[in-house]
Amino acid sequence: MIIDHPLLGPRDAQEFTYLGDASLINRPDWQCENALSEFHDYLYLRDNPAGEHRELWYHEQGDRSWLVVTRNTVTHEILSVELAHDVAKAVTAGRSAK
Amino acid sequence: MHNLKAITPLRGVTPRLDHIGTISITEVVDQALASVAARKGQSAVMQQALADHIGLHLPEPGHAVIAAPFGAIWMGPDQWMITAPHDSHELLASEVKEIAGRSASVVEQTDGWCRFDVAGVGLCDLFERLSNAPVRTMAPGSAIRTTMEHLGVFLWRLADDHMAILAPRSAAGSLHHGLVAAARSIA
Amino acid sequence: MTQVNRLNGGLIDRSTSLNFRFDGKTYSGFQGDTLASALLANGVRLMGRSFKYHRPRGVLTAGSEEPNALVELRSGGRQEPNTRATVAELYDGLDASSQNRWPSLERDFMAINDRFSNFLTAGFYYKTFMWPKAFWEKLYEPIIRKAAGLGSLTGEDDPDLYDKGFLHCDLLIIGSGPAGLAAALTAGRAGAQVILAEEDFELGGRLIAESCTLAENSGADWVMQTQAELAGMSNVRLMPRTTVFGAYDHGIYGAVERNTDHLAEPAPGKPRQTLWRIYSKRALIATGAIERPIAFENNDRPGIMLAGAVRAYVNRWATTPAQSVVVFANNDDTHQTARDLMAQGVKVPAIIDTRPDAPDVEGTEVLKGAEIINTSGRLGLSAVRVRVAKGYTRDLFCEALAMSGGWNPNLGLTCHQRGRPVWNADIHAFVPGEGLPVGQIVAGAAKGELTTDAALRGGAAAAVSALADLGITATPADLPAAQDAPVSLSPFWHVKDAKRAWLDFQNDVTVKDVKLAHQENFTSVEHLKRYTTLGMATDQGKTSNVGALAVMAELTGKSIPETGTTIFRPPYTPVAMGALAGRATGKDFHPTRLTPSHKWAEDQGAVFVEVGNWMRAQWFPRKGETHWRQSVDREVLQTRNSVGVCDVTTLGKIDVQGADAADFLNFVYANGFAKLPVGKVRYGLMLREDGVAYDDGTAARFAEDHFVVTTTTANAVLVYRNMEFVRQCLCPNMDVQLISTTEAWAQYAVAGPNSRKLLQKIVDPEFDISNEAFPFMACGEVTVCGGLRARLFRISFSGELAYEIAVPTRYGDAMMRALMEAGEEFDVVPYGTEALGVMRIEKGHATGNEINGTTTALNLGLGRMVSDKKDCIGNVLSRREGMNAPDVLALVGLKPVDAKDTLLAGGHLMNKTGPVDVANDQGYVTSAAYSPTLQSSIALGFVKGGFDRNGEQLRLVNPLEDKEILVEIVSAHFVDPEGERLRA
Amino acid sequence: MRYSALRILKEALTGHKGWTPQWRDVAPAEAYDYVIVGGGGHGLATAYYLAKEFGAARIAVLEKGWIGGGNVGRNTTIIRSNYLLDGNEPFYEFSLKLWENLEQDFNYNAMVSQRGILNLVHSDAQRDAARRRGNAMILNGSDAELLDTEAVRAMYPFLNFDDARFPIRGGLLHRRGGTVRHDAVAWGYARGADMRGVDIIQNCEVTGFRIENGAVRGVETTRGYIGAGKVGVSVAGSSSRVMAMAGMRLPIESHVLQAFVSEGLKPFIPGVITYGAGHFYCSQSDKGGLVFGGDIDMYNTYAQRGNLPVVEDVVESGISLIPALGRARLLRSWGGLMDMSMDGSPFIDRTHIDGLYFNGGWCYGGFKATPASGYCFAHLLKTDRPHEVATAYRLDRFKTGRMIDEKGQGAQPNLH
Repeated sequence: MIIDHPLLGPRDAQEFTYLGDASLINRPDWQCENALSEFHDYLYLRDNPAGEHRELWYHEQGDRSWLVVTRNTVTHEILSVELAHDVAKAVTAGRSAK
Repeated sequence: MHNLKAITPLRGVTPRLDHIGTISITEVVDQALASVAARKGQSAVMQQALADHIGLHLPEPGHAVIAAPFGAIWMGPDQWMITAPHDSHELLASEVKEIAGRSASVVEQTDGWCRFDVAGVGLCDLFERLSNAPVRTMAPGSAIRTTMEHLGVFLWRLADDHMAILAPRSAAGSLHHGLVAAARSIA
Repeated sequence: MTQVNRLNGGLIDRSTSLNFRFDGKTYSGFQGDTLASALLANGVRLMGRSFKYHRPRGVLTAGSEEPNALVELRSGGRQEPNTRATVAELYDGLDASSQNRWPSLERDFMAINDRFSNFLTAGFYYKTFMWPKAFWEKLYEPIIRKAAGLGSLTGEDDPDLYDKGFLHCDLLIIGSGPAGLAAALTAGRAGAQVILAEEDFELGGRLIAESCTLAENSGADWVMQTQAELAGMSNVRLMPRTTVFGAYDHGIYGAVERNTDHLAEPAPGKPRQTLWRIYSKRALIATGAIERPIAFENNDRPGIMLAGAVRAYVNRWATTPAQSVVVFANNDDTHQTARDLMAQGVKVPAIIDTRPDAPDVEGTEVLKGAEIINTSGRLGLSAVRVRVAKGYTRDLFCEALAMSGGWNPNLGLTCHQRGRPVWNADIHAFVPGEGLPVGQIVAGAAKGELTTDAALRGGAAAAVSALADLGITATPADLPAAQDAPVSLSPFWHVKDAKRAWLDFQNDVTVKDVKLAHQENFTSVEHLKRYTTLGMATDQGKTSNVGALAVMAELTGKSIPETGTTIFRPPYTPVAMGALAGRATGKDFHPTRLTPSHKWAEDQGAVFVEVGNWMRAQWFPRKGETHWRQSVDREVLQTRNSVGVCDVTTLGKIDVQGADAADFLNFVYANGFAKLPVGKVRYGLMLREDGVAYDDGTAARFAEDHFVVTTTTANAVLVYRNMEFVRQCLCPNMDVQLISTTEAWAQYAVAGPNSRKLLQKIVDPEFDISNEAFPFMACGEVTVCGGLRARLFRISFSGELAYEIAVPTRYGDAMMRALMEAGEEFDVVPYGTEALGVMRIEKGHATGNEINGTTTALNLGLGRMVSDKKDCIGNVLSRREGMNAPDVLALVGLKPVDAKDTLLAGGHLMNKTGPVDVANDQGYVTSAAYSPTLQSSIALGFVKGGFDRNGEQLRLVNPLEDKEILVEIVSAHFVDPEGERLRA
Repeated sequence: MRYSALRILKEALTGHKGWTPQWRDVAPAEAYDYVIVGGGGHGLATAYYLAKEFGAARIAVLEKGWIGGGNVGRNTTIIRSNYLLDGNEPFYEFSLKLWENLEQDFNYNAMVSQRGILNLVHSDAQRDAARRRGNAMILNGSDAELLDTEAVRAMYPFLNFDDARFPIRGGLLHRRGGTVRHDAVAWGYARGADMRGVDIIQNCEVTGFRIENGAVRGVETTRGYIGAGKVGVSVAGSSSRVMAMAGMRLPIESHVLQAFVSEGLKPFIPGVITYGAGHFYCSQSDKGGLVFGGDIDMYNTYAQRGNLPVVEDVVESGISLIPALGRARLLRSWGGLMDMSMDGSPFIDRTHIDGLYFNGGWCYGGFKATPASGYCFAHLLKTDRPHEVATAYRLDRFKTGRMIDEKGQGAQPNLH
């Protein structure tokens, strides 16, 4: 596979390490009421869709960026690639806005 | 002055040089390295400081620049590797820190890496047997961090027939072995 | 022996005669021959035996789809089983043997199977060999295994080298027949980056196999002229002898180039083959078509060949399979075979055409509406029996038969990403359908454009449209006029009522087997394949799948497309495994990482051990020591008594800087780091988010905003990756910067009561490292040996007064030598990983054996380190009930009740009484060593509820090695439990 | 029809006219007591044991394509009982014992061949781990032997002993492990179930569950609604998709595992070898092909195909271990969808919906588990209690912190 890195352009997926669902960015609040249950769902449950999947890839043999890649798990077509750092900043911004 | 004698990444007293066919492979030891990573929100300040003090304009992603005696390779978002000759700039990290001040995190990287300079007309034939970098379209001044021989490396195109490779120093022997084997294959 | 079947003309180089051997007999051929063409030229028809019935077989095809003519090529470590004689290039001295026969190809004992074929029907083995139960493994299976298989490996190491490489292009063209060449010309002239890959050693495809003309020239002449133009373009890379075997995601194709298979052996340093990973923006499949046989009684005898193959042998290789050749077909195209043969003076007794309205051919008789109902000839064809239209039979004597049931587009590469072919009723064949790999297009015969003219123009047009996608303007190359007669074919798959008519030649699948599969409800194509083994042979059913599908369609009363399609998986043709491995084998399997003191350690005669990719000194034998334990015991005792030095560079080092560096580490580690003073080091434990212990190490604070973290050797990469995840994904607003410095610093542990004295000789005097100025867990930047920058940490893994000193790696060798020299007065010893391990067990430090991915801080006795006053990775889920039950495993020390006994890691612990079983299992031993300090075997282990069981005796059982001893639970801190030494 | 040598003889002499379908093609009935979703090895085995061992009737197996087309038809055919943890090893030992009597039990030669499995070790730490595992196996009634380098050499002289990056320092031998003709397992169970009245319905895809008042009533399918007393889902790589129709999210990700076969070769590798320093394991089929595999492709996928880097990685490992393989050719590769669970261990459990049961999370170990999985799932479906060897395979084990993590990799499915 080839991942179109937002900064570097197309790079062989072999340079990357795969982690899993991008929802791993949305780590629950450790002090929330159902922390145990929230963390259980966060860490263990997956949508695991057949189709579009937002997922985390780490450019380990490259620039060490974590990326959020939206990829179709049936065709492997890659629909978008973002820097996970940007995605995470948006998530935290959303959180503090609440 | 201390009395400790350095050895090369290939564990020699002097750097190694190989000629195989049209290809020459040179172990380069006269190189000091320091990484600079901008502190949060300080990238512009840091870049300005380096430009002002040593005339080094940090390159875009995927590129490297030279402002002799310094050079810089893009490493990652807001992170670069600065190079300079070791003999004259052994304390490069301190020099850079001095310039960047609180705008950057600076880390000595000199001996984290080995460097081999490969030159010769068969350069592209050689590198297309070693890495997925598009070596035939890779212009001088590009620098790609990728894998080669199962190692994470920087490929820095210095000229059409000249490539520098930076790789983890501990694996210099394996890298050199791979370069030599590929050179023999195309010789 | 003379080349009795050699004709005039052809594309062979008659000035270069080559000698070769087959089954011990010497023959000669010419440069440009394949093994198959040369054997045919020499009058050899029998080349192999089939898989199941061991039927005599000759060559069926002239290409990589060959099912029959498989040989063992070369010998010794280079012996290459199952080599298709049709693609093996002849070289002087080539030595090949037939295979899957005993004792000889002519007389094969296993041909007895053919006599019993009526019992050995599809799937017969699923229905028998079950009684008595033990007989399957002891009797039946060994016999079956011995009879099965094809060629053999010698078991000797393959001596050849293989390369791997990477190519990039705008347009990858696969196949150099008319479509491929026209596309290459078009794209090449437009300036695109083009790769033209051809599996053959000559470009041209059918153009060099047919007697066709392109405008005024022969096809071969046009190929030569085109090849010359392409070779002159710097943007075009011609790659003959290159098989593109797989279409992978996002335009990546796998290809193998056979660099030196056409030579007796590669020159030194040169690869046998190269695996290319081709990154293409667009890929054109121009792989042509594969002819299909007709199934009829005994249609598998040597001499029975595909008609297109016969034409290739005649026109390209100037070889006829025999002096008398009958033709059998259901289409016009094949009649050319007779013309080509007759033009060379070969007798063609008749053309048998299944169509009542077949055209006539000058010079021979066309038996219209006829079919072959049987053949004869034990080791080679001698006659065919024909049922003519009127119903009576006629025998025709001939030594070869050229047959054709039509052509199937060669669409393997279009299926590699689950693309499903669709049926084209005009040409009665499957053509590429939907779901092609992204960026892939098809042209020429592979697309069903079966005339030369259509292929040429289709190839050019495909190149134009592919390049247009990339923004490159191209105009179709000017192309010569060529044959453009429409396909005239009437589907004909098998002659009815045949008793044994082969569909899959190699695996011996006949029409009858398909009928049986249908009868037993294996009607789905996939069931059919699996039950009968159809298409599972080395040719992957290239000549057989569609025919079998047609037979099944007849049986089910459905159309062929309703019955199913056949798809193909990579690789397109079998790929030498050596090529897939490249140079990463043997000692080069993984890179080797050497520590800064490696050279010095080698000088000392150290014994090294693999630790991940690192080589580390395991121990340093001294003269007179005959057993490793002597060396290790000495290293331990001398370190504990005086001072020892160990290279610990392999531990991961991560530089953490930034205004939020302390908060960051506070989050990454289970224990607190926010308040660690500058100039101090703290032990840290990292958890995974699931609350299980992950890694441990130290973090040294060099400034308010600067830490240096160490990790275990094994987890250096993982911890760095995880810290980047936390930095970028979980804490994106923190000001933190990370970089690995593992290799930048040579780091040595200097341990033992004399370590300070030794280091005082090394560290420059302006730095006070006395206990008061530089106490336990201090760190700082110093200079050594007269001014070299260094880092000093007062940390201890051994439990002794100890330091770690780090200098830039290039000085690591000199530093080690300096330490040894300075330590001479203390009788300093270097110690290796074994002594390191012994001392850490004596001290009760957990390592990878204990932090094994299933144990928690609580299990490790570090439960109190997990702060509940702050957020950190893993603390929430570490509170789950199952991980906090009263009887959770606890890390304990163990020693034998009888001091002479030896503890082994991996033994299980049982209560002192009661049965030895799972219910009674109390835990296991993780690490064990002989402690020279305690003069006893000692161990660490996990015991259920072990924190409260000090002093209890357990049985350490090891049924695997039939051992059982009595052990006592003790504190894991065998040496200096109060930690007085390390603070001294 | 009972299969035997005599039967073959008789049929051969009478033109093979008497062979009947090995299972019937039937149209779905209106309702069943038990509907098993998934006509793979596990689903067919479940139906077989439900009918044969638990006296259940009115059973249907629904298969969206053709039976045996999932992982039972695309694996590397290995059976073994060499697990470390108490949650697993009794189950796999039970499975191995079922394998040992399977062919006589269902009257089909699945070529169960206990050729022995050798797991190589390359370091002291690996030997310690092998010892712990071997002891756990023996304590659970399985078999294990710890071999030194010389004993390994005697068994497999062609392994790389002299030029290895990671030298072989011994191995853990499990003699009762071996291989089975994988397709025959599906067919044998199908035939056995069919003979006991089970309806096997191919080309019948489940498109939804009918759930009323917290209890399942039946399934919607491409061939219409089918009522059901109890529904057991056994769909491996499709687990998340199917259970999502019941509103469930699972601790499972779907990944692809590639497997490979070489061209046919005369007998070369007698048993099963697993490399301890790279991703490679290998055996040789009765037909002569070397059957081998390595690691998964690492990314979530529902495509039954993999990519080239993994092929290279597996073959690099293979040739590093067996240098003679360089001249053998890779004939075919394929990919199977793996229901990779969060701790690498499976689930055989009830769900929060009455009458809906789930069997999945087999990672790449599902084939060897087939008989026990079917047996234990049948037990659960019939009795509503887990079988004694499958009590740990609960869906809520991550809530309670009772993971069964053989590899110690934590909640990252692609590392198991």
